[in-house]
Amino acid sequence: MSAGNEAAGFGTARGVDTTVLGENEIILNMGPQHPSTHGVLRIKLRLDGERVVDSECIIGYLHRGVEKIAEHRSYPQFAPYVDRMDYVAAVSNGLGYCEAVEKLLGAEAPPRARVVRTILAELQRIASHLLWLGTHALDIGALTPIFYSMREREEILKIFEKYCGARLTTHAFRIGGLQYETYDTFEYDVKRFCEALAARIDEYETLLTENRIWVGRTKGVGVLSADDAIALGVTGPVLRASGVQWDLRKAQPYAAYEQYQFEVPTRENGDAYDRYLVRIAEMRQSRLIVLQAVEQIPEGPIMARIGKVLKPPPGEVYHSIEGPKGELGYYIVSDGTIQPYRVRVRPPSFFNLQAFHRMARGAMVADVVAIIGSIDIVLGEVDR
Amino acid sequence: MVKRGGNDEDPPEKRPGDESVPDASSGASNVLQFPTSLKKVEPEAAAEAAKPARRVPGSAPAREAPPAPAPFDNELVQRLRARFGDAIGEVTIDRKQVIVIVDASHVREIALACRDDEKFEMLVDVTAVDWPRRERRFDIVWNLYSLTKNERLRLKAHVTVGATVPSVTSVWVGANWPERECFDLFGIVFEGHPDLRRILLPEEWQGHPLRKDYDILKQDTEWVREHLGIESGQ
Amino acid sequence: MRTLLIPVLCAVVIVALLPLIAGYIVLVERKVMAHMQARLGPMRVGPHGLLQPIADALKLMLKEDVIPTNADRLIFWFAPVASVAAALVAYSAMPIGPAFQIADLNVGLLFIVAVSSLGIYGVVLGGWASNSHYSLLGAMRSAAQLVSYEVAAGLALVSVLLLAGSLSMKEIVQAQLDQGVWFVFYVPFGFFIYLVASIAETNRAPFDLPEADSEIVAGYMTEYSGFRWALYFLAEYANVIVVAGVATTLFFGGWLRPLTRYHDHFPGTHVELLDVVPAFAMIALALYCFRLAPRQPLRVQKRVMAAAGVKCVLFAGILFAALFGSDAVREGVHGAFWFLAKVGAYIYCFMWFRFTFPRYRFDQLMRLSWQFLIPLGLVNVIGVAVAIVLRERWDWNPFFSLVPTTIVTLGFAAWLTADKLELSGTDEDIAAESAAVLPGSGE
Amino acid sequence: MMLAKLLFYFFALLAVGSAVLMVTRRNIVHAAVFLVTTLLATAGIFLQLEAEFLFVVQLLVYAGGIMVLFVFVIMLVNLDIEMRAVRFNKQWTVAGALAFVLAMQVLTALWVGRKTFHLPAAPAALAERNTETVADALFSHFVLAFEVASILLLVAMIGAVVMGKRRAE
Repeated sequence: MSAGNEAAGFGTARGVDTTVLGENEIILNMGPQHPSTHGVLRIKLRLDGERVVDSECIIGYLHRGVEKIAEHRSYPQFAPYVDRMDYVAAVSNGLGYCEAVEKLLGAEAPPRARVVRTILAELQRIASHLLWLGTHALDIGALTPIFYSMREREEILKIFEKYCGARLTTHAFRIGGLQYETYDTFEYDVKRFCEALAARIDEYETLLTENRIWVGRTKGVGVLSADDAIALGVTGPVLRASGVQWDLRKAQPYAAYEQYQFEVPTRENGDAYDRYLVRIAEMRQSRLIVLQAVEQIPEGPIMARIGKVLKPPPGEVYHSIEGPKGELGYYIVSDGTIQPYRVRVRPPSFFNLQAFHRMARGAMVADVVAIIGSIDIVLGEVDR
Repeated sequence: MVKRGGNDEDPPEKRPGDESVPDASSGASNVLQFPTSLKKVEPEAAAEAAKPARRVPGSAPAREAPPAPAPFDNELVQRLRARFGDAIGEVTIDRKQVIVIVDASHVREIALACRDDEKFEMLVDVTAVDWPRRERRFDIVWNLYSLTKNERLRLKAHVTVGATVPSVTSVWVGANWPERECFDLFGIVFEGHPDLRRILLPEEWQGHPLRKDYDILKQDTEWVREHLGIESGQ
Repeated sequence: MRTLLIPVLCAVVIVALLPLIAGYIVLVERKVMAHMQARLGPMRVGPHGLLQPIADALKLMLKEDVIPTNADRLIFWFAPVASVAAALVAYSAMPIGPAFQIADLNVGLLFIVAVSSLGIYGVVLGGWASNSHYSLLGAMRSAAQLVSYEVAAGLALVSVLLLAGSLSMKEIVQAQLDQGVWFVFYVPFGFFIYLVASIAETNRAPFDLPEADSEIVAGYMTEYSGFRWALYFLAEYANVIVVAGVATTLFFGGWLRPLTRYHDHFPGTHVELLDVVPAFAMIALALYCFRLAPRQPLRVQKRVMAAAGVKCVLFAGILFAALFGSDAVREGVHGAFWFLAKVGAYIYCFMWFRFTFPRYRFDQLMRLSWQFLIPLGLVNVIGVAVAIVLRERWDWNPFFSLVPTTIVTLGFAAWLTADKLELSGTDEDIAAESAAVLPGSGE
Repeated sequence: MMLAKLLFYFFALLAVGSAVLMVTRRNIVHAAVFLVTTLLATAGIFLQLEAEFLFVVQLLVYAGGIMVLFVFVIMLVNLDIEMRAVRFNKQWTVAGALAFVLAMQVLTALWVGRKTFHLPAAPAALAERNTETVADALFSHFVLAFEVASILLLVAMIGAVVMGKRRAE
């Protein structure tokens, strides 16, 4: 049924044909209420026995019209809304939005703010990856890692809570700088956490990395080649696991990333196992960044002088950051008023999820959950 | 490493006076080399990335108010103009971002040229902006990114209501969902799209919410009544 | 009629106690899981959650019994009952100590295997009757899994049968007493195969595919709720106890205590030294309870904890008093103790595996059985047969006659895992398989 | 002895009743369930005859093995279509006539041979270790037949594998 698309080089998702079923074929609806579709994703699977013949992701169950809301809020008013898109990485969302608006204004956050932003964004990346690790392992049937990873994530959320009072939807930054000055023991807390984290990551790896069943369940599953990944607009760890060494923190540095040394881990095979390894390695790198950053937080103001009322001059800007899940971009059009004329969010999960159809071909039902887990989607971001 | 003031740079532009500072992508000692070709880091690619920066004429310092969109020209633009002639409209630079206005009907060919000849391998996003007072009321925006050159490029086309835009799904398969989203929320029809259906809203929904004439409180009351069994979702 | 009285009593005891025992195994499992996962587990109902199973049971009984529309009502109703019935009937041939056995069939082992394999009907029919695709997938997985692993388990059992020369559970234990060694030391690979196969047969992680919650929601149990669901749960845990009992009887000497050949007595009495160990263990447990009791926050919790301690003292008393009773009493009580202790240890291993390993995929599960366990089992059986010939024809020492068998089986296992057992298909495999299932993709 | 008789009639009635239900049910899953019940009831009669090995084999092979695979296959069949399918209802008369003739034959045979119709007394020693007895018989006296049967099964198995393989390729 996908022969036409094959000619064009790819099987693009085209909706599952439910009318003509071969013998032994069944249609299975996974979701929107399913334990491991990570929210309200619905996947229509056409199965031959347990093997996936065709698949279609049906999204939109969490659509709240965030982009429409943005057109009716002033620039600072909209900032809390972005936290609710990728709600497991709210800090990164806020960072992207604030920087995009700053770029639109032609303003720039002071050095202290940029370093603190980097620290919080990297902690958020670790938290997001920890949550991913736990749920992914749970999907594959390992019951224990989630409790270990939640234990560590809790430490990060405590730091967020001490910093801004909120744990999940933090709204940690302000356009032009930071919402709050850091608290007294901020550096100490962050350092202590980072020092403990290395051993903890080793612990997860002991449980999973060389576990025969884990390797068997993830290796060769959901393979995405580098060319496919680029053509599909896939970014983030999924792209890097396919062998493309591309990370916006290096390619087009923002915040204070260019000050720090870190590596961009990549893998070759582009399967679920490589995505796992890439994310684990990324956590280690993020830890290094945080340790470097927290060592020297420059003194100085935390807010740039941007005025009380934000009225960016007319024009448009596209600014993107490397979110935990991939390229998180904001395309903001200003008409010179206090409200954005248009805010377009380029959510990484949306594009990464698009690659699901490609990864799932020929997989088994059990692989489907492994693949969804390995993409690391958040439906709040996909549906906006 | 020397600290830079700008919180980001969008090549091909570069702030004047920044020449002494090594570009993050051109291989400062502590930084991994960027950009990369696929799969392998190639030093040549990194060297190449620095090139477009030198072509750029100077612009205002960063801390002042951003410049108004200014006309822009470089080799890339010239090549595109030479090849597509009138299909390439105005080319401007706004806040260090190159925006190329293109003729909607030639988008597929231009996109193909951008992908294959200019090495913009990745389609980052497809979206639209509604300007209801304009005659050609929609701006369709394609954000491109070149992994080889570490550059961004924005194609923009103005279209009228009801006009169809060629789909670029044959150029980048990744355009599938964002084009569906544009269709869903703006009602823009992409010709040649393999499966142009609503994606975020229910299939039977009437109206396109991101159009400016669609009020924020408005909804498809018929649909709500029928499917949710309530009078109004408000 | 007299002959029937004791078996009927035993049966009533089993049927009455089993739900309670299963409930407490669930509690222990949750506690073990919690402590392996750096948390506390049930703590609210009773001290350390000791009353949790009762609360759970009450809740399940009061819950609404939902039957899906278009479900096959008759079979939907019948399936969980069949599951539980099969699990319970299997106990009738299980010797819990030398005195407590409903019927000593001379084909006892086969009977247990046969009856517990009937439990599959509950799963398959329940999954089918639910009229849900998840349930159907779960049922299909379950049927295929059980049929495959029964073969492997059967081969493991044959290796013991060759050594014991009988199918009667009692005589198998007697054989271990006569030969003076638990069969697990004679046929370690037989035990290994049975361990893996028994986990798979009881649908426990890492082989819990029929109820894999992250893939097919809850498999065959998806549409069940309330008491019917509880019946499935009961059947699962009853089956766990059955396989643990079979493993204990066949490989760990059933009710025999460790060091069966060590018979030193206390001077002047006929009480054996080692027989007092269980009583002292119980007293230690009681002391632990008493130590914890004052630290409980609530009065009722203190009391329950103290009661648990008193109960342990009581058990210790029974174990101790039994030493001075007649031989039958002594062996009955202590045999039951050792049997239950071994069963408990076996079940603990089940739990441990469950919290450590991720879940297999279906094709990997099948490959593990057909390409690894079954060939290994065949080699093992042949090896044991050779060993018996060596022993009987050439008077080899029974233990040394089995050494070559073990080595050969070990080598075979190494060879299988090195070359054959490719759990993750290679890229070509996947390409070939997707080409097979995707119409048009090969064009 | 009363109990034994009661049990026998229970099993016998169960077997016959389930067998009748099995043929009359339209829903083939129900039919399969009744077939299993029949097999189990027959197994119960075997147990009463102290043929413990036979009883267990009946459970293990027929009820636990073959019928599970049956049910497995039946589950995958689209039942709605099957249940709506037209049966061969017009054959009632032919079937009835044949059944009547058969019944008359059996009754005649019973009537004619009623004088010689005595069951031999059960051999007393058989109950002891009947598994071994069966094994001895199979592996010594009937070893050729046994091996022929196993080769037949092996061939069938290989055939099934070959046919299954072909589909995958």
